[in-house]
Amino acid sequence: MSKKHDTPLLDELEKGPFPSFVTEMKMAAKHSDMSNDLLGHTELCYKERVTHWKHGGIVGVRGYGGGVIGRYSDIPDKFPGVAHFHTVRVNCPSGFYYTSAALKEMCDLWDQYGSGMTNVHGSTGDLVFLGTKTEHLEPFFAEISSRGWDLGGSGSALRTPSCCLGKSRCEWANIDTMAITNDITQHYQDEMHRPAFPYKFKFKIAGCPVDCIASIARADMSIIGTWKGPIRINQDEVQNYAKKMNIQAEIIDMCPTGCMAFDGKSMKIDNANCNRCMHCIAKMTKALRPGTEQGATLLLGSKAPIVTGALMSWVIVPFIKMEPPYEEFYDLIDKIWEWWDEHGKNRERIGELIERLSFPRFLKDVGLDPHPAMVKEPRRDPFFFWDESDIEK
Amino acid sequence: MSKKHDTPLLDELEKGPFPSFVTEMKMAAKHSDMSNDLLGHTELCYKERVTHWKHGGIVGVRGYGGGVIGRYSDIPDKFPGVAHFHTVRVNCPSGFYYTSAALKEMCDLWDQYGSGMTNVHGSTGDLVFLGTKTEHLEPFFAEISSRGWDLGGSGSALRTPSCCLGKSRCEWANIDTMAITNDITQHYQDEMHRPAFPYKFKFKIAGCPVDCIASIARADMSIIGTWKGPIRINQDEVQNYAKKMNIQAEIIDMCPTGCMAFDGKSMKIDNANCNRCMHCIAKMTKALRPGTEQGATLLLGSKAPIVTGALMSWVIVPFIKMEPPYEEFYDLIDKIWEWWDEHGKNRERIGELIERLSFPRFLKDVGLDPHPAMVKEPRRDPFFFWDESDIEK
Amino acid sequence: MSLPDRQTDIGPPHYSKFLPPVIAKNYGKWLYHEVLSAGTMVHVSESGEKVYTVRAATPRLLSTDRIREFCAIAEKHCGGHLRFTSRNNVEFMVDAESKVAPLVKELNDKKYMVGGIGPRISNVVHTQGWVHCHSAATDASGLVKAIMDDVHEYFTDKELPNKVRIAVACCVNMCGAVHCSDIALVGVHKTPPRIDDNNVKNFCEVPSTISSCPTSAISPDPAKKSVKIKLEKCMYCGNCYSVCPAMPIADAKNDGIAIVVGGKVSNLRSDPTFSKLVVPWIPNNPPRWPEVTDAVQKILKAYVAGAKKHERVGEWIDRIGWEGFFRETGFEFKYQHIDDFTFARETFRMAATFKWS
Amino acid sequence: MSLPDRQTDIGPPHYSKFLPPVIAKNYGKWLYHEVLSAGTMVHVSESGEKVYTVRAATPRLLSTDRIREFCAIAEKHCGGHLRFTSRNNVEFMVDAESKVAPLVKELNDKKYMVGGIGPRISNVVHTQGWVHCHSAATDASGLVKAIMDDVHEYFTDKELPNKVRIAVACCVNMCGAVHCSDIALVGVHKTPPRIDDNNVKNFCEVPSTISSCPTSAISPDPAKKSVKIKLEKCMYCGNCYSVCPAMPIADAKNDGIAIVVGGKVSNLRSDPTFSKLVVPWIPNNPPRWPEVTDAVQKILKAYVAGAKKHERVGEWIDRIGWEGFFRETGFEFKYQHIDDFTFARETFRMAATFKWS
Ligand code: SRM
Ligand code: SRM
Ligand code: SRM
Ligand code: SRM
Ligand code: SF4
Ligand code: SF4
Ligand code: SF4
Ligand code: SF4
Ligand code: SF4
Ligand code: SF4
Ligand code: SF4
Ligand code: SF4
Repeated sequence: MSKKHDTPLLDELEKGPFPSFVTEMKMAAKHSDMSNDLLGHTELCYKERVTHWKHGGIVGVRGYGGGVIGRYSDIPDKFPGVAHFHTVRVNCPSGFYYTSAALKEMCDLWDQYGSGMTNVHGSTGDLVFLGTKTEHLEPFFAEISSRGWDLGGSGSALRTPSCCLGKSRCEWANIDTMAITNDITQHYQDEMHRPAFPYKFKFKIAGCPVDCIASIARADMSIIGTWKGPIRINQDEVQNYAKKMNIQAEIIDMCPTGCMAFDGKSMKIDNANCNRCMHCIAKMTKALRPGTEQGATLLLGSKAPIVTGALMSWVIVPFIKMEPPYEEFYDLIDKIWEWWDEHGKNRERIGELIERLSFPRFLKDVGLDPHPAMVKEPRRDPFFFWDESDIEK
Repeated sequence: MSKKHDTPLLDELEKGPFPSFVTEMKMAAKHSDMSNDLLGHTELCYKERVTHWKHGGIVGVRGYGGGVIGRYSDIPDKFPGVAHFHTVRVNCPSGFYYTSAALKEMCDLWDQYGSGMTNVHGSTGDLVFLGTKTEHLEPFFAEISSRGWDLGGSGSALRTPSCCLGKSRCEWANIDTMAITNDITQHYQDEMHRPAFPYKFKFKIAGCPVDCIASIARADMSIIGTWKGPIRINQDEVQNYAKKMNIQAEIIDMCPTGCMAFDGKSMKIDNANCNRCMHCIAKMTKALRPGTEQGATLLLGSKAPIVTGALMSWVIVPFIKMEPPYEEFYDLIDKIWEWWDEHGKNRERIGELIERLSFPRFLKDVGLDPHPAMVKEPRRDPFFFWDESDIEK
Repeated sequence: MSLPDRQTDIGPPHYSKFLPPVIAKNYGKWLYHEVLSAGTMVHVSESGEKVYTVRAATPRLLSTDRIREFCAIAEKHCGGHLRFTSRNNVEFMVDAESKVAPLVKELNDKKYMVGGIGPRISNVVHTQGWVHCHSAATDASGLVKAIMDDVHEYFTDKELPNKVRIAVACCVNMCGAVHCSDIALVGVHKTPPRIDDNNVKNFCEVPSTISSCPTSAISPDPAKKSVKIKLEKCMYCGNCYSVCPAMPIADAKNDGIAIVVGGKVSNLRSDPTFSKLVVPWIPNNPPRWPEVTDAVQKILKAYVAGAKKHERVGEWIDRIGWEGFFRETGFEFKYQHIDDFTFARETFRMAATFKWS
Repeated sequence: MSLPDRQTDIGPPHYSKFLPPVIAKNYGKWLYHEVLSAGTMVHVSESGEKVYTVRAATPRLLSTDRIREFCAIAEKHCGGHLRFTSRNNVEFMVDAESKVAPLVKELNDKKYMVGGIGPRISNVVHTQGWVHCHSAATDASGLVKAIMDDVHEYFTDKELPNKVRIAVACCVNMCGAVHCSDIALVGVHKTPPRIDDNNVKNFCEVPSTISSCPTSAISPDPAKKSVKIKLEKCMYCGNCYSVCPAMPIADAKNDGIAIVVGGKVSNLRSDPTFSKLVVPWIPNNPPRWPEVTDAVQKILKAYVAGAKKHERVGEWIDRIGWEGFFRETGFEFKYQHIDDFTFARETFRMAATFKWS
């Protein structure tokens, strides 16, 4: 298609070394009227310094309660191409690996049914197809689902789980993040596609406490690989590192628990005091490796700051083996969701609910024993509850 | 008087090396019926594992709204000597220094008008005379006030200010704690004796951040001596310490800001990064001394945990010279009290009020500028208020 | 043309279909890795096999043609395999050292920015902005472009004391990872929502609108079958607007950008940390937001000058104190920096220990 | 006998009247001090003059005869001067080294416990208890006596890694410095107040009683002109009883003692810190509370075994982690340890970093 709108402000954003989203929009605009109008619409937002999108209505595909975000322009007459401009969240494959064949097929379909613009990926991890009309949703879905793809989550549902690449290319993975992510996704298809929760629920799975998927900050449940027992040390490699780095300053002095020692010859770790922060391992990867008894820590509750401040996930299960068929894990998740369903208010995340009803109560109700790993420190005030059974009559 | 009650449980508490309060009660019981009954009364509490004191009614001396805590037994028939058992809070001299002449005079009066039992001192710092009848309050007060003593605070009033011994015997005092305490006490006699605040208000004054009076934990206003500029170093004495202690391990490595260095010969301090914690000075007192530009940090708000958890005082004025006539200081206190009077609910401490109405609002209302020293860290959420004047129309 | 039979609840394709052979073979067997340059690294397996990764930046908002171009590169060099990272970079993997240089050359020739590996600035996690969201107080993609142009050397070349994670969210819903980033920008409002009484009556549920407000600023206005806002209680969070579209809060003159810094999610050395406010408001100044890029540079400069090797931004600040941070950067400390909400009590300086600035 | 003329608002006597001459002369001129023994130290002035301090324990609850005995000692050795410390010890000061030994000898002969200076346990800050307070859930003086008998060697002789401040409060009003002490005991209730409807009607103001409750457990009972308590909301704080005497909360069988540890007020090394709960409840077992003294010993033993020189209890715990503390002491970690009130959110372990126990 030929250029429809002047975009002097956006054009400024084609300058400079970093790849430009404006260039992308212009590329798409070459075959898409929608993207052509998206350019003009965005230029106007830039000019007026305000968004021109309306609150989205509910649109979607048959049988699904989510996966599509409805979006409408508030000036459809001026920009008919984006009068409707819904996004389709396609569930990514675990680990974000693709083949060109698969991607090209999706691109062709999107050029046919959508704007030709995408987000690879959305913050949650979906392969986001950005901008289509209501009437194209159903056919696009038929095309992609028949080719083995499915929608991700939106609304008050399980959202698309995502993970770091884990064992596929990382030497520190304590759990098989990609296998776990895929299993959870398949296990809970219904919870993902038919919103029935009080609010959204996200899983993110990291292979180790480096947390390359930022799970602790933005997943209602964060599954973080970890280990028990001693860090494996290759003393020869320690010697090699000693030649290129200042082990004392960069490793020993930076160990947060002060549990390491290096006498110039061999490295010692007081493993009982190591908190598995990963610093030494990350900076001396040839010399140090996680221990061999591997599993995960489960943390619950993170979310963005609306409305009383952000939460990070906190420990609810210090250690769990994460191996198929993940029975213990799924049992726990089911209990947690049941509890949340029963007590949660509309638009109340699990972390907020626990805060409201209390963490001890949550633990009792879902059957978890208290453990010092769950808290940074015990309570400081002397106000605490007792059960009937604790009282002398 | 002869023994009136058997006290088998209390007698157990006369055993062992630490001086026994039971022995004290028995000593007093020798001339006091009240103390004799106090022994029996206390024994009963021990036996039944429960207190036998009733909620105190309001008693006091003419013209004063405080200084006396009313106390009544809930079994006066059994223990008539403690049917009334009020305590008289006498304002201690700053620094808790006494002469034997003064103390003996007070003791004689107390034997005459009270139980012969005291607390030296109460937690707030009063010289507490423990246990007398309502009719003895007035004469006891006449006797002591004519000899130069006065009552301390109780109820919703200014409480007796107290301090560490400061310059009288400590090399680290940055302010004259005893002079300041005395001045505040005299300046605010009316506020101490005629309760007109929403709740209690306490001052505690420490000569340096060692805080030997625990001001930061239990004073609505904590005045803590501090300095600007470099710590004074006597390098010869550093050398002497090097002979008897491991300066690296005990000082350099324990400096919380990592701002010290010792090369075996001389000690260096990066004073811009020192937070004046006092560790190095306290452990090397011959070698290190606070800087010479001395004054105080004012902190506001500490209190016990009732009802939403304890508060420690926090910084509201990073640095103030505390020199007579303390005008700037008194001006600020007056403003703070005015604000508290205006907005505080009944039984709301100043710290709780600030928490309720917000710290920024407090600062604006009393005319203090925001300063990073007031917070450990800036807020983490993006929710903050603006004034009309900050808005573009 | 008839559509194929739709399937439901099949979930995503299994990842095993997409793994490059060298990855599939050495899955779970990696021993160590080495960073070879700003944009290349090698992972070595127990088996002795190696995988070389080449990383390039993307703007995340991609046209299908761009994806096709990535596919073409992957086909030419990597047997048709490619992946994207959790920060929206694209990665091409090859199984022999000799294949790296041609791949990098092609990427460079095509003007891709190769880099982002090691102690550097990687891509910016961000959100929809004016390109797609009704809630946006600023644009995300434009801010990202302006910032990355400005700091691109730290992506393609120069090292920093440690990784610096930058994030952008276009409103306080914070769909990016702003709340735990080294440096993050968030679009904020400064004025309360405006109530369209007629639309409230017709389109909104009054009780849920009222209960959406974290500060209880909203109360019913029964006469108008609408709601009213106690203006001095409103902290412009926009949550009511999320629930009730008849309360628009966008305000071209007063919307702007706040900067928060010092957050992280990794557990290395120090625990994961929330970002803290350092600049409460910068006006929206598209297309290149110069005041914002300046502020980001100020932070980076102070960090580079002050931090020890391996210290993240927040760890550096922790060591020098926030008063040290304000001193080093020259940002003004304002009333807005002082918490007056959920965490207020825990942020007050309950100690006599602070540094003179 | 007629009374003297009363005076009002004269305040306390000026301290200058009470200062020993060597103190008055060298006021503000002290240069340094040295600890000479567990109970003696010397301060040296710019002028070269010295003051020797001898410290002895008192039970704080003193009879007038005891004070007279202190006065006699002061007259004999110190020109009639003496002082008390902020932790209720008595101090005698002399201006020459030769005067120290006779003074110490007399104190020892009279069975006073000389000590408490330096890295040791000093006297216990405490409160009224059953001896005088209506609010007490335990006795204070008896607990202090039992504990100090048990740890007296750390007062008179043995050193610890640093000072250990012990405090006792007989109820959660915490008139002691319990909330910021190395080791502290606080009397706690475990059952809700019992309402005497008749007395509530007659003696209490219903609205202020209701508003006194931090958990909103109290509501009006209009029929009885009294109040009622939602039992599951009551956390037994007793604040309602402070406001309304008709709601007694003392309960002989269920009142007991909680132990909190790791607090401090000094700014040295680490900021002032609140004490944290380690044992939620130990039954009241007067006269010697053996379960309490055992628990205190456990804490002290673990501290002595584990702490580095100069580390306070809380600093040691900070280094080994609370999970380390529970491991080293063997105390059971219970639901009660997990905060569910004001600070709850800040205490959750928002990190994957903890130690195995
Ligand atoms: C598309 C995406 C941003 C992006 O550009 O990548 C996005 C976009 C929206 N988010 Fe989000 N969120 C996206 C990831 C996130 C994340 C990050 C994550 O999932 O890792 C968060 C923070 C973590 C969290 O869940 O708290 C996030 C926290 C929110 C919130 C705040 C929720 C809360 O409980 O605090 C809202 C508000 C709401 O739900 O009403 C929200 C709401 C929205 C809505 C639906 C706006 C609305 O109120 O209707 C946005 C639709 C924009 C649009 O035009 O498409 N979005 N949102 C991300 C989803 C793409 C994907 O599926 O891959
Ligand atoms: C590819 C990717 C995982 C994925 O599944 O996509 C990844 C891959 C690696 N990360 Fe990461 N990290 C990736 C996102 C993250 C994230 C998440 C994020 O940024 O949202 C984090 C947490 C950031 C934070 O704390 O805020 C992250 C924090 C780290 C760290 C910790 C740095 C630190 O000291 O705090 C390391 C260890 C290191 O650098 O020594 C690390 C190390 C690594 C290693 C060396 C792991 C390995 O042995 O393979 C990988 C290459 C490092 C590199 O790029 O420098 N990775 N890494 C992600 C690449 C994103 C990108 O395009 O830049
Ligand atoms: C006598 C003394 C304890 C002692 O044995 O030393 C004491 C005794 C009482 N205190 Fe206290 N407080 C005493 C110092 C403290 C301290 C410590 C301090 O001042 O340094 C605190 C903690 C700091 C603070 O102010 O928060 C303290 C916090 C309380 C509280 C809780 C106040 C709060 O806002 O959290 C109450 C409850 C109340 O006011 O209703 C209280 C109430 C009481 C009452 C009046 C009980 C009542 O509710 O009526 C006690 C009278 C006991 C009696 O029988 O004499 N007392 N009280 C202390 C005063 C002696 C003196 O004047 O020197
Ligand atoms: C006499 C007294 C002040 C007074 O006006 O009465 C005092 C006097 C001294 N204190 Fe103190 N402190 C006194 C209560 C305190 C308190 C308050 C309290 O316990 O309620 C504290 C804070 C405790 C806390 O943090 O919880 C206190 C924490 C210190 C410290 C800090 C120790 C640390 O490393 O945390 C020092 C420095 C040191 O010991 O190296 C210190 C040092 C000193 C020095 C050496 C100061 C000096 O140069 O003269 C004095 C003798 C030390 C000694 O006794 O070992 N003094 N000292 C108090 C004696 C109480 C007692 O009978 O034991
Ligand atoms: S989180 Fe751990 S396992 Fe996963 S990619 Fe990062 S370093 Fe590797
Ligand atoms: S993993 Fe962290 S805590 Fe453990 S030894 Fe290494 S640096 Fe220390
Ligand atoms: S607070 Fe400081 S000045 Fe006061 S006695 Fe303690 S160490 Fe000395
Ligand atoms: S006072 Fe504290 S912070 Fe300052 S140099 Fe000494 S030990 Fe370090
Ligand atoms: S951060 Fe706000 S404006 Fe940006 S995409 Fe998310 S909801 Fe929309
Ligand atoms: S913007 Fe936020 S604070 Fe303001 S009225 Fe709406 S919900 Fe309440
Ligand atoms: S702590 Fe409680 S019981 Fe003890 S004196 Fe204070 S108010 Fe009374
Ligand atoms: S004891 Fe405390 S929590 Fe219980 S009803 Fe009374 S005030 Fe409320």
